[in-house]
Amino acid sequence: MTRTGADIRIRHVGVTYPNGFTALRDVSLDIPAGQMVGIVGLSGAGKSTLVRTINGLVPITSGTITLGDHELRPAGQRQMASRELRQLRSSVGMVFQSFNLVKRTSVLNNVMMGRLYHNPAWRVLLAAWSKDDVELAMQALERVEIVSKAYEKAASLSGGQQQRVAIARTLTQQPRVILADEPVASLDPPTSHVVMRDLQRICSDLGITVLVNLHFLDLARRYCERLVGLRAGEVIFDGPVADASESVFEEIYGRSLSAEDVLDSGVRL
Amino acid sequence: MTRTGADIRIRHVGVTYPNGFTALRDVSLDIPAGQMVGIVGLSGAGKSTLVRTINGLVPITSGTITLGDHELRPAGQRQMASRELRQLRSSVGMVFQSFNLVKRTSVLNNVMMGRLYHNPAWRVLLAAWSKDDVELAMQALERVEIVSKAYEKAASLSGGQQQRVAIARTLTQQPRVILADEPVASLDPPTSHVVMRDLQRICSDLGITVLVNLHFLDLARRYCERLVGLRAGEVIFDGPVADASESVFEEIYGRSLSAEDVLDSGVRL
Amino acid sequence: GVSQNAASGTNGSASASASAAACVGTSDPAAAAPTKLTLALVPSGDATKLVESVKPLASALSSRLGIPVEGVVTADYQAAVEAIGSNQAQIGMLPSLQMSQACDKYGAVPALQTLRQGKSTYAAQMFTNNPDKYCSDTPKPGANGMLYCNGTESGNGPAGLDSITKVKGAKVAMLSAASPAGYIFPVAALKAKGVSVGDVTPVKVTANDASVLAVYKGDAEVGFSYWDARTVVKKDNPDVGNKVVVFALTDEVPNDGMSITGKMSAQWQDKVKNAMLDYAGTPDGVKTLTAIYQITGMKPADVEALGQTQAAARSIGLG
Amino acid sequence: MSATAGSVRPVRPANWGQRAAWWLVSLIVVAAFWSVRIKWSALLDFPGQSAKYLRALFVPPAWHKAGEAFSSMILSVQMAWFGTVLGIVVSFPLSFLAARPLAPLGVRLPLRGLFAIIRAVPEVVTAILILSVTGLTPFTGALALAIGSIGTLGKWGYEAFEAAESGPLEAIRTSGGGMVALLRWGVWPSSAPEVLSFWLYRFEINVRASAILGLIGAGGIGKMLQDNVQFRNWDVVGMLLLVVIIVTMAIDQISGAVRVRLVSGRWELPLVRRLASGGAPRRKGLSPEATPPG
Amino acid sequence: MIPVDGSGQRPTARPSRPDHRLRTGIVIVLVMAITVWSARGIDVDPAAILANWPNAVGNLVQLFQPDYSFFPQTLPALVETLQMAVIATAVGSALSLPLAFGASRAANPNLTVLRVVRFVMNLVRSVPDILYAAILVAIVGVGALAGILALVLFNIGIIVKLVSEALDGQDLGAQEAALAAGGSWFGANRMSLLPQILPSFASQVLYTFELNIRASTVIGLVGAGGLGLLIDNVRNYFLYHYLSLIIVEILVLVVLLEGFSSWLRKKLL
Ligand SMILES: Nc1ncnc2c1ncn2[C@@H]1O[C@H](COP(=O)(O)OP(=O)(O)OP(=O)(O)O)[C@@H](O)[C@H]1O
Ligand SMILES: Nc1ncnc2c1ncn2[C@@H]1O[C@H](COP(=O)(O)OP(=O)(O)OP(=O)(O)O)[C@@H](O)[C@H]1O
Ligand SMILES: [Mg+2]
Ligand SMILES: [Mg+2]
Repeated sequence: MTRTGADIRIRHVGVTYPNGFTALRDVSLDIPAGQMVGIVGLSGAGKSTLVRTINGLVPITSGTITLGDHELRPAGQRQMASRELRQLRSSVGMVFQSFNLVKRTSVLNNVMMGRLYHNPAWRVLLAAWSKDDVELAMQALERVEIVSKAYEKAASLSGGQQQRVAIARTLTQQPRVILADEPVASLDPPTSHVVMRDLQRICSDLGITVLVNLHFLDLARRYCERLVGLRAGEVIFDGPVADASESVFEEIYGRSLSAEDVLDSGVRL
Repeated sequence: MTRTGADIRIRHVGVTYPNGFTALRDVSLDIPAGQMVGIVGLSGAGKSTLVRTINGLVPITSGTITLGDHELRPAGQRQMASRELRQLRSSVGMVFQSFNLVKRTSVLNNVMMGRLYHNPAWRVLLAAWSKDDVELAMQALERVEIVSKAYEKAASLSGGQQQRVAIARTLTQQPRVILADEPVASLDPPTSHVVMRDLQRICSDLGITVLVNLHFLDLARRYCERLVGLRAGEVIFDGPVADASESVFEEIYGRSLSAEDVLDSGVRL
Repeated sequence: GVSQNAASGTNGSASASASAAACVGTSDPAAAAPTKLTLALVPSGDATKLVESVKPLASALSSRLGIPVEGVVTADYQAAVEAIGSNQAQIGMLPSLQMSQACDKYGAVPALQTLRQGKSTYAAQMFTNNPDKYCSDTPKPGANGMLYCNGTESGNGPAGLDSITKVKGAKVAMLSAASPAGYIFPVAALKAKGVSVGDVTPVKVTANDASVLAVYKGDAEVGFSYWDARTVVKKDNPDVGNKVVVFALTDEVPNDGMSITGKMSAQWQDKVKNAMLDYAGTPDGVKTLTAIYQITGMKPADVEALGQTQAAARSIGLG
Repeated sequence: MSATAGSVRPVRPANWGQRAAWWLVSLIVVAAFWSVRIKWSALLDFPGQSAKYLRALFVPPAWHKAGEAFSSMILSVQMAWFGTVLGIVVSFPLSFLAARPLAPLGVRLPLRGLFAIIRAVPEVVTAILILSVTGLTPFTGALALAIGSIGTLGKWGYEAFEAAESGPLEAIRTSGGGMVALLRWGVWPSSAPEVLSFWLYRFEINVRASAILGLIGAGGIGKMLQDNVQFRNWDVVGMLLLVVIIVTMAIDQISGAVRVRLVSGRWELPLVRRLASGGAPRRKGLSPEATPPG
Repeated sequence: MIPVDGSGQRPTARPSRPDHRLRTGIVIVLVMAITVWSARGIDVDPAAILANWPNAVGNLVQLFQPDYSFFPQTLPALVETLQMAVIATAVGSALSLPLAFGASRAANPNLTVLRVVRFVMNLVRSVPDILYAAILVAIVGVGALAGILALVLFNIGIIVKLVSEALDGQDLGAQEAALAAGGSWFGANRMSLLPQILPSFASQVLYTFELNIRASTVIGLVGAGGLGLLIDNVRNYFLYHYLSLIIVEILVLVVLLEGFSSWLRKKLL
């Protein structure tokens, strides 16, 4: 199960949604293979938009994104064929905040979603997976330590367990990059640590590039090598976690961390 | 809006669920009016069961619970009339983990639920509330500082705001006791502090007795005067927060707090 | 006098137009000999035991033709005609109008007509729960114990038609517009007297007995049906004969009869027709047919006469 | 900042749109009552008349017809079952093609139109069209029911598919899955229980609808009803009613049990269902919008 | 620490695959068997379709050519159908709402009443609409009244079933909160469940309205007035051009209602 991650090169990327809202402006990032990057920022800063551009879920409006051999270009320029897009996506795993499991089917079938790209339609239709694929899925489940639940319904798992199934699903994809969009936002703190540690280990053991959006700063500080701070669609901090001083956080969040004025809700940290 | 809380006397209470599971064993607690008590314990320790017995949502199987003039007795013994039970409940406010608001109706109507006991059926049917009741509800909303949302749909509020509406609902009840069952479990940390501070203020300003179940120890330590530790349905700690040493926590949770073995999920703190 | 003239006037024009359009049906010389036949029946009268009584008829035809014959009852006129039209049923026992329609639309041959007490026609009746208004004489019981006025107890139409102008503005129970006795002939009679359907308040019903019931219960003041549908209602409501009084009979309506699909060779059409005629001539046949439709015999269809129903329908703007 | 904003009491908003809608609806209802030509006084002797007819129907029912009634009911059930199965086989793929994210507008619209047309055509008319092809047989009835089922099942189907959770769909897209994968793993698992319960529900409807087909001679219980109602053999009608009620309720119980099993994974008969044992509240079963067929 | 795991298995052990093949096989065989049994019972004859399908073409061709000049003559019947449908829907839904609460496990704590209501509703639902119409025509006489009464019974059956199912599917948190505040079952249901099911009730009512318009074609067959009677007349004279106009009218109503219903859903949700 050794493979290497892919470099991601984001060059002057801008995203304007069809309704005219510009969610990203001139974002440039170079992420070497095997790095674990935390992306932080206020709600609405553009974190989700950024990770979703990388697997083409959100089309970019300017700049280019290169991921391994694939290049994503703005609408209007020559686009990749749908087959190539599917191939790109199959090499990029995504972990969602709300897990996005198929609740009514087994954990194993859920993990097999990671093999969809590599299977012919009839296998997909009949859920007639090959031995090799099942082995791959089992290994991924072992990695996140819930292989014993392989034949349970996904709905019967706790939140933390479901998130781990979701991670196993992306592992089964044998991805070169994992994108995680607030993977711990709906988990309690101990489970959050479990999931973050899983991601960290995967990054270091397998050399997969990991991009993770986070609301909680302490988690970002603790588990990531590098931090990217977004504000209103622009990168306002990019560097090693150690460099992220109190003043940087104030800039990202627009106020001091120890503020006692929390009664004015609306600002979520 | 000054009134006093009620004493709660719990004497040798046991609860066995119809399926034979014994959730509480011989629990005795004396809670004087106006105290804020935190109840902590592992998942399944019986925290919810304990607070639910106090307003009769879970019938007790042995012992007695006295709340002001009302006495709850085990099934088999003479029960309170349904009218008296409703009166008791109307003097006990309950704040739920998942807020339990009616999403599709206005904040004001949600808060008016606190007046159900005091209104005749026709007023309830037509939602034709008296001026006095509306005034009461508005004051409660002012207290938790979201009166400006009074006529919005509850569904349009953020989690923290919803929890504050739920608190306003119990305040409108003019309760003598507030029971809060994990009121912050689904909120993010800053909002959790807001809600806990609200409860603390209500307790000290109005002299209402507050019982609050908590998962997070830091919150219990910070906001409660007194701590009750439950384990497997039994009280294993009861005393001022200051007395709750590290070894007490180890006993409550069955292991050290700083344990790094969180990867073995299943155990939630 | 007036009513007679008007009636014969209608008849005259009816026969004129009928002869112009008299449909005799077609046959298909290329059609293969059938291996089984379906007989579709539309009940037009008291056919309580219709289902059971059809069996002997079917087996009698079967033994005469040498192939299986199956009897199917459908309460729906249109269903029966469409079945014969598409050769799904080969023989149909149909009311006069539907015999003409099946011939016009699909070339089904109108082969036989039924006889009741020797008559190949019957009258449609009008009845009321307000005899004081419609009867010029005192209602008296007929042979069956039920009340009749204006000379209607014989059952031979037309009779009492002078009184029918009084229905103007009244509520009138009538059947589906495809029913010869429950709609076409009474409405045509009214029209001949200068009363149109628009001048009354129609209360629509679906069966002859329902029409009687509507008048009996006061939902309508007047109703139309075949003579004398009150006998059906009498089972549930014994006093119907006193409360509901027949006061007028229309021109005679051609009896129902038997149509044969046009998608059959002429020999087979004849064979079927003769088998039925033959059976209707036997005592057994008479007994069975009486049980089904109170039929006492069969005769070759009078195409001209059959056309009268269609002509009457056309005279009131239908068809 | 928001501390002051939060403490300002708002004025109660007047919801004019909603009020106008209520007035309009009330007006329509009042107008309908006021304009319809009905002799409301007939309702006065409704109780007496009902008692009379109930007696005619059931005191006693025509027991000797029980066998015949039962066998024609069985025929009706067979008609309904076959019609439902055929309807499912045809409507299932069609409703995938009529669902928003799965097919282009050019396919979707004509299919939705077809479903609407089928629902607008009365069963009797459909049956008469089919009758010229298959004759006065129960098979005609089954085909008519099948076509009727395509109209409703098609519509319910695409609505259920469109309501499928979007999360798993996105997960499948991001892992490189194609169309088949989307349908099989994204749409089907989340809509399956609902769709299966629509199938059962439509079967129940078909059992009842087969009564209408009796009018045109398709056979079954409908024909027997028609014959006996026309000629006011109330005791036989009473017997038929009993048989209809017993058989439909039996089917209802079985299909109810199957439905519970599909949704919750356990077997229980709806009529003998017990309350969940006290204490903890029951939370979130079906999603609120999952149940109604549109 | 041995993790708590319901299966008792260590999470690292691979489970064996549960075998559902027998159960699936039995279900398939059963469904096939019933279908074959039905097919034999009704004399399925696919050959007839192949041989005779041209028979239907003539009529179909006519059905595709509506004669719009007939429109004025259909107006009275159309209006009567709408009147019947409006009245029956209004009366039916007014009666259904309380009955639906009575038939819901979630809303009705009284088991006896629950069973009685459910049984009666099952009874009401099992009788075919045409039979109601036939008997009611006998009881109250021919005309719109019999039709309306038949439709009302038919509507109650459907609405009570669907709405009580919707009630059973509701989140009961808010109801529990209302009970805990001292509200009666009536008050709790009115304030918590009613607002939650109103949207589904509204769309149910509109669905029933559509059904009523379609059912009037059946009701008309037994003389209860409206479009049904008109359909009977035109088809008995084989006036397929007219018949198709009536179908077009029903179609327009059905489509309008569908649009209105989805608009309303959007508004209410
Ligand atoms: N499909 C869309 N169409 C238009 N605007 C959008 C769309 N998706 C997101 N936006 C807007 O783009 C901005 C950035 O959104 P994004 O989801 O990337 O924020 P985020 O940083 O992930 O916030 P959060 O922490 O709340 O998830 C927001 O203002 C949002 O309203
Ligand atoms: N209605 C019930 N019937 C049977 N057993 C129950 C019921 N409700 C709770 N229990 C059991 O009683 C025990 C105590 O449950 P309780 O809900 O009081 O725990 P808790 O301390 O609130 O846990 P958590 O932190 O997970 O909410 C648990 O083992 C639970 O499974
Ligand atoms: Mg986001
Ligand atoms: Mg709990």
